[in-house]
Amino acid sequence: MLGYAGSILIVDLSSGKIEKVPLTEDMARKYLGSLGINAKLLFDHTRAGIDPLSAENVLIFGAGPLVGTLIPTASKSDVSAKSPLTGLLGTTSSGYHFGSEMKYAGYDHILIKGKANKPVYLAIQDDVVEIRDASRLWGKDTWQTIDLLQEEWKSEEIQVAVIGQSGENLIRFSAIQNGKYDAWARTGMGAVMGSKLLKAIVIRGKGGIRVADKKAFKQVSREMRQMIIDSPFFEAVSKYGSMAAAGVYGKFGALPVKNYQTGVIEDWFQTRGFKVLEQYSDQKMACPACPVGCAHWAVVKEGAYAGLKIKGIEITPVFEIGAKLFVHDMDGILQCAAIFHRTGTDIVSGCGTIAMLMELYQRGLISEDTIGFPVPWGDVETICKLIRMISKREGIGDILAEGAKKANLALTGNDDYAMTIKGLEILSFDPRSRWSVWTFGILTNTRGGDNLRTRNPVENLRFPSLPDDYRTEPFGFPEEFYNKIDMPENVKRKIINPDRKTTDIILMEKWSEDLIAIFNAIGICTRPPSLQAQGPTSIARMLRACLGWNIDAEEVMLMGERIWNLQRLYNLREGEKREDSLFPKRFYREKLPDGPAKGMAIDPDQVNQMLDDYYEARGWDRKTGVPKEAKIAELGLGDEWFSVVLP
Amino acid sequence: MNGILVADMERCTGCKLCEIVCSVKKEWVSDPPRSRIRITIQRGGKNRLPTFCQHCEEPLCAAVCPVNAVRKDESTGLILLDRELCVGCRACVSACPLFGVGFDSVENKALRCDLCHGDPACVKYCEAGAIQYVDRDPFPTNKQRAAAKKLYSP
Amino acid sequence: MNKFILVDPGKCIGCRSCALACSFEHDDEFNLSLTRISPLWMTEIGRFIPMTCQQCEEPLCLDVCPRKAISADKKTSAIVVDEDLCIGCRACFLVCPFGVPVIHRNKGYMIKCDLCGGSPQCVEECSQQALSTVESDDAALRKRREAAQKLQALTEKISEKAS
Amino acid sequence: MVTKEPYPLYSACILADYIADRIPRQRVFLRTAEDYARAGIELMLARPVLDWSPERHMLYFDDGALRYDRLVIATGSRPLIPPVPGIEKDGFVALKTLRDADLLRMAHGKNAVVVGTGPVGIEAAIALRHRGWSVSVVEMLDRVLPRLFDLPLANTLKNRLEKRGINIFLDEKVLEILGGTRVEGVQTDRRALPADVVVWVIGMRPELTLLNEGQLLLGASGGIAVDRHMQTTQEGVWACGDCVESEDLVSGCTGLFMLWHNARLQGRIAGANAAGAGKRYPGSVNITTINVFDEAAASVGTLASEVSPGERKVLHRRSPWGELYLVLKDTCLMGVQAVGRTERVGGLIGIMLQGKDLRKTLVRASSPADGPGLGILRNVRKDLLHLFG
Repeated sequence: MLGYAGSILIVDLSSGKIEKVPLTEDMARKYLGSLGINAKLLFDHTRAGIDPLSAENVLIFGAGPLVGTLIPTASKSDVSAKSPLTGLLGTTSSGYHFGSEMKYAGYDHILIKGKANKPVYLAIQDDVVEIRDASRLWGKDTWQTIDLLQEEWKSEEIQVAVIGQSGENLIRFSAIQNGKYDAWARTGMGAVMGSKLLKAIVIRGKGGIRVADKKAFKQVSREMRQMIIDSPFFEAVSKYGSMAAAGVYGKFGALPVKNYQTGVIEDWFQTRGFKVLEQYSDQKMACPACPVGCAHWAVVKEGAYAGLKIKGIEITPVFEIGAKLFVHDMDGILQCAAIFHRTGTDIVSGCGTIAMLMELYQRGLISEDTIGFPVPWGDVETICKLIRMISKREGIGDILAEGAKKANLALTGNDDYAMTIKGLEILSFDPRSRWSVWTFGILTNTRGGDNLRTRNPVENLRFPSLPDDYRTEPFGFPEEFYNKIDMPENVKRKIINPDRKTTDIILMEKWSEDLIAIFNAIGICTRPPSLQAQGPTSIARMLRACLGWNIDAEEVMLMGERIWNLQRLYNLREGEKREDSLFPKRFYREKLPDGPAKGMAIDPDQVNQMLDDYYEARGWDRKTGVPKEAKIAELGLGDEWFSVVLP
Repeated sequence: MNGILVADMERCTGCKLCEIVCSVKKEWVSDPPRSRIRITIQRGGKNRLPTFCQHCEEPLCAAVCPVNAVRKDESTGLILLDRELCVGCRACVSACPLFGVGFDSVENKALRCDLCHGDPACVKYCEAGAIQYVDRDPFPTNKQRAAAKKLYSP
Repeated sequence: MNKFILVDPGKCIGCRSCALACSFEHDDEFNLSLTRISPLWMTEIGRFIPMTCQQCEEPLCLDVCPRKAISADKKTSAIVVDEDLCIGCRACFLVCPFGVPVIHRNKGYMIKCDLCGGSPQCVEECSQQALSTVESDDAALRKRREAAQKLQALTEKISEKAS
Repeated sequence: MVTKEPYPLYSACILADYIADRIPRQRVFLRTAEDYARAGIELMLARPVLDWSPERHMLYFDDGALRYDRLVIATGSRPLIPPVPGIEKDGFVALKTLRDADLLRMAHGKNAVVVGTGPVGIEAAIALRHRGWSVSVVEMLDRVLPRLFDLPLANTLKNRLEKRGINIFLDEKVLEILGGTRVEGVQTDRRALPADVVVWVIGMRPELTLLNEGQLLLGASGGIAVDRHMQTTQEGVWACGDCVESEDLVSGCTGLFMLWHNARLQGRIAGANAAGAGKRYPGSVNITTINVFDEAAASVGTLASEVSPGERKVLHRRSPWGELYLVLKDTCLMGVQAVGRTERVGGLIGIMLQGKDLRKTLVRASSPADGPGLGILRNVRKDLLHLFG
């Protein structure tokens, strides 16, 4: 098959059986790529209600049809399994080279089932797939493991997916590291890998990917690149990466300071804003075929952590460690981030959990004796110690390893300070100070409190947006930009109001969820420059040139909707209820104490109303959120639907 | 398994231990002229050049062999000699541009490195680390990396 | 007066677009093992370094080729390989100080940068302008000019401080 | 595949080994009839083609005809036999085919005379000596292996042959084969030699009896002229092997280079191109190796005697492990001959192909990494520089 590598690798660790099955054109045409096919495989290869950490769970790596080609920013791969953290769909994306290497080796998807009887790692060199002993790697951190594997393979060119001590010890929010500095971090996929006693996957591909139409491909990929470069956010993002937005949220007073107790840090911009970047390095780093290069190489030159080298001064670690845990300086943030990477722990969930503990300590709800040492806000050494304890399940770490919500319940009997949605620790800014598509999206997200599956392609960060009107968000782009948005005219008119002042959050929500599902399925990055450059029309063009399919924008959006509904059906099968779509209690109960959004809290009735409308807009039952038969028929998901509705 | 030998001529000390190791492993006798790897020490001993079969893609030795005793193993890419078939005509010895083929004058057969089936003895015993067994896969070779390191390190 | 691809390692962000464009142009597929240019990440110096043929004025590879398969292209002055003559012996790889010539995995002959017959695709696909095609004379000139500019900037700084 | 031979493919290069009893008869064969069947090739043995019509795309046998769409001519060569009286006698063998080798093995007697000292002649003489014959060799020119070696190395080889009991008569011309119905002797311009068998190997000519006048363009050397793709001047007809004329990769001269490896590569290319591929024949590499009583000798390129005396320079080196003889034209390496360590010949082909000024090459050769070829030259660097003055 053009574009695709054409095969799914199925490895049964229990029996040692390794099988290469073809990826059928039917499957590709229906579920498109990584995110979609992953969800389908997960649906088909697991029973309802299994224990996520049992041998019955499957771990699926998937890379989309455009990954490995020259299409700009097409590099993302997706890992799926039933999440040990949320009990729902576990799915997490990462860029870097692993996805393309999978394709070069000849696999679109790698499905791992069963459980090995001793620590192993999976070695893939094109057609040669071996399950190798990993006893000497077990217990090592991810960086050591990668060094050892590179030495064993005598090459720095191998791509490695590896778990650290966190994954080995089944920490429910452990990550799978994608190389040293990137990760499939969310929803605890590392623990699933660890439960299978699979330490690492080493992959080396020497094959190639062919496309349908060389000339058209060249043209469309160059046009896409130009469109990305022309995006209004290109300059800022390519210069500062995601840090470009760090200062803005500081200005809105939307920072998750000390577990969302407040939204303001006085010296935020001076100590943790994007300007700080320049002190560390001028080297940008890009994922394959990306013209943006949003990551940065950082070298700590002096101080306690001198000599630390790490990729990615990114908004996530800076928000999580710098605001949520209140670490003052960038050196400390980088040090904590390095420990997260080395132990293979999700930074967001890890910080959410540690922040919960610190708040309990601050409020005297837990004593120093219970923890064994004081846990003041912002102390780097304490944080690093806690991460290490969690990753080894030592002392208090054993309780924290279950995630913020369960740990909070275990420590105080309630979950007042666990900032989670559907069990997943939420990340980044405070929804009370800025209500937008993004904020509402973390509530409707199929994987829980995470924003990366919903990004508004016309989000405008210049305006603070306060939740007095829950239905709309300011638009605020010039007319020429409005004209450029890749959206069918009739949809555009519905979503964006006639005088181009506001966008409808519910409709935009549905649109962007479907669109981002497509982005993730084909492997394109969801950072603003590519997000604003591309839409269904351009995606259809790329798919036509690459895969040779006769496909149009409408079918593309239908595929996105299908993937989203399939994920929803999976969650319903695993027992998700409408009641789970709930913000952490603090956002309803406590008003923001200061900053521009002082005095704001979320109105539960408004949110409920929004949910009703959202379900309605999606063609789901208004009250339960179960997809209606008509929608299912339209999407062709009958089999899955029956297994959920009539189990 | 899919590798080739690469010699670092600057590191070679000319000790010829590899020749001894090779002949012992392959012929059960310490007889350097019957080794599959040869160290050519040039006049004055200044330059030392380990030579061995490079396992060319379209080998001349196979082309000149009058009895088809030299063939390419398609699965590994190695150029192998069928010693049963070899009539000892030395055409391959003369034709190889890289001193890659040796000659066993005891048994009257050509000698050719088979990389010890993926575990070359000469590499293991080379004290100076002058012989390396490397992946023949092109992208991106460690040599490029080493060169880049030299070129751009401050 | 050879044309060659000038690399500015300070600008490279390691996106491998050049490598992908290269194999796409020559072999119609995206395959990193068939590329004639490889951006390598060097942790020690914190830089990406794209390694490709320097189109040497007096190439060693040309000298050692046992089949005269390597020659200078008359039109582009690139050092090119004659696929029919090459026997894939790797002698060129062994002598090249950069380890640039590699064997085509499927076709068995040596491949190296041929400047795409005059308009290198890697240069066109590089979004960071880390690659450019130059005549070797130009390169020398440009280096000199850069040095001159640096010197000028330095003197300006000093005079600012003084005043 | 149609051939007049009664056997499937066998290696003509190792007939001498077969004659000498160094290998059994079945080892001469490189293919069996089953190999062809398995590859889906219809093999028609012992079917000499009598006539060919390129216009009608037909080949004619004595008992039928065959139509083709595309044709590859690989008729090879036949021994050159001038009209010397007595060549019809029993015991006269022109060594070319397996049948000739069989005849030679079956011959009875004590004395053998080999006429011609090309590689085939020398190998035949050695093989017969191995079988216990008393062997004499007659050569018209002043040295043995005259097309491969210049006088110094030819003398070395001659001495070696004589030491092993082969009588060599140079500068002698055979006038007549003596005897009744059987061969009894050879009359040269100087003497009469007793002979129970005469092996006649003075050279080969392209086998072109199939062609009628003007059907294919022939080259100056008498071989079929082909282009780089081994295609003849006839549309849809390719030719390869000893019957075609090709270009020497080293010297650039066109001629007949009847060597096994050239023929084999030409065959592969002609076959592939007839099937639609666009492969190119790079040219012939005329490296010849010969074993003289377990000492190897090899030669490639131009002989000193072929370079005009004014431009000719020669470097002859003896060492315990053999002799090396370099032929230079001004400052360019033109030919290499070696006795003993013949790998040095292969090592130097590349440098010959470059055709560069050796002085420059030697000055540049500073790195030890520049390969075996330059390594050899560096060993004789002083002598070379002295030679250049």
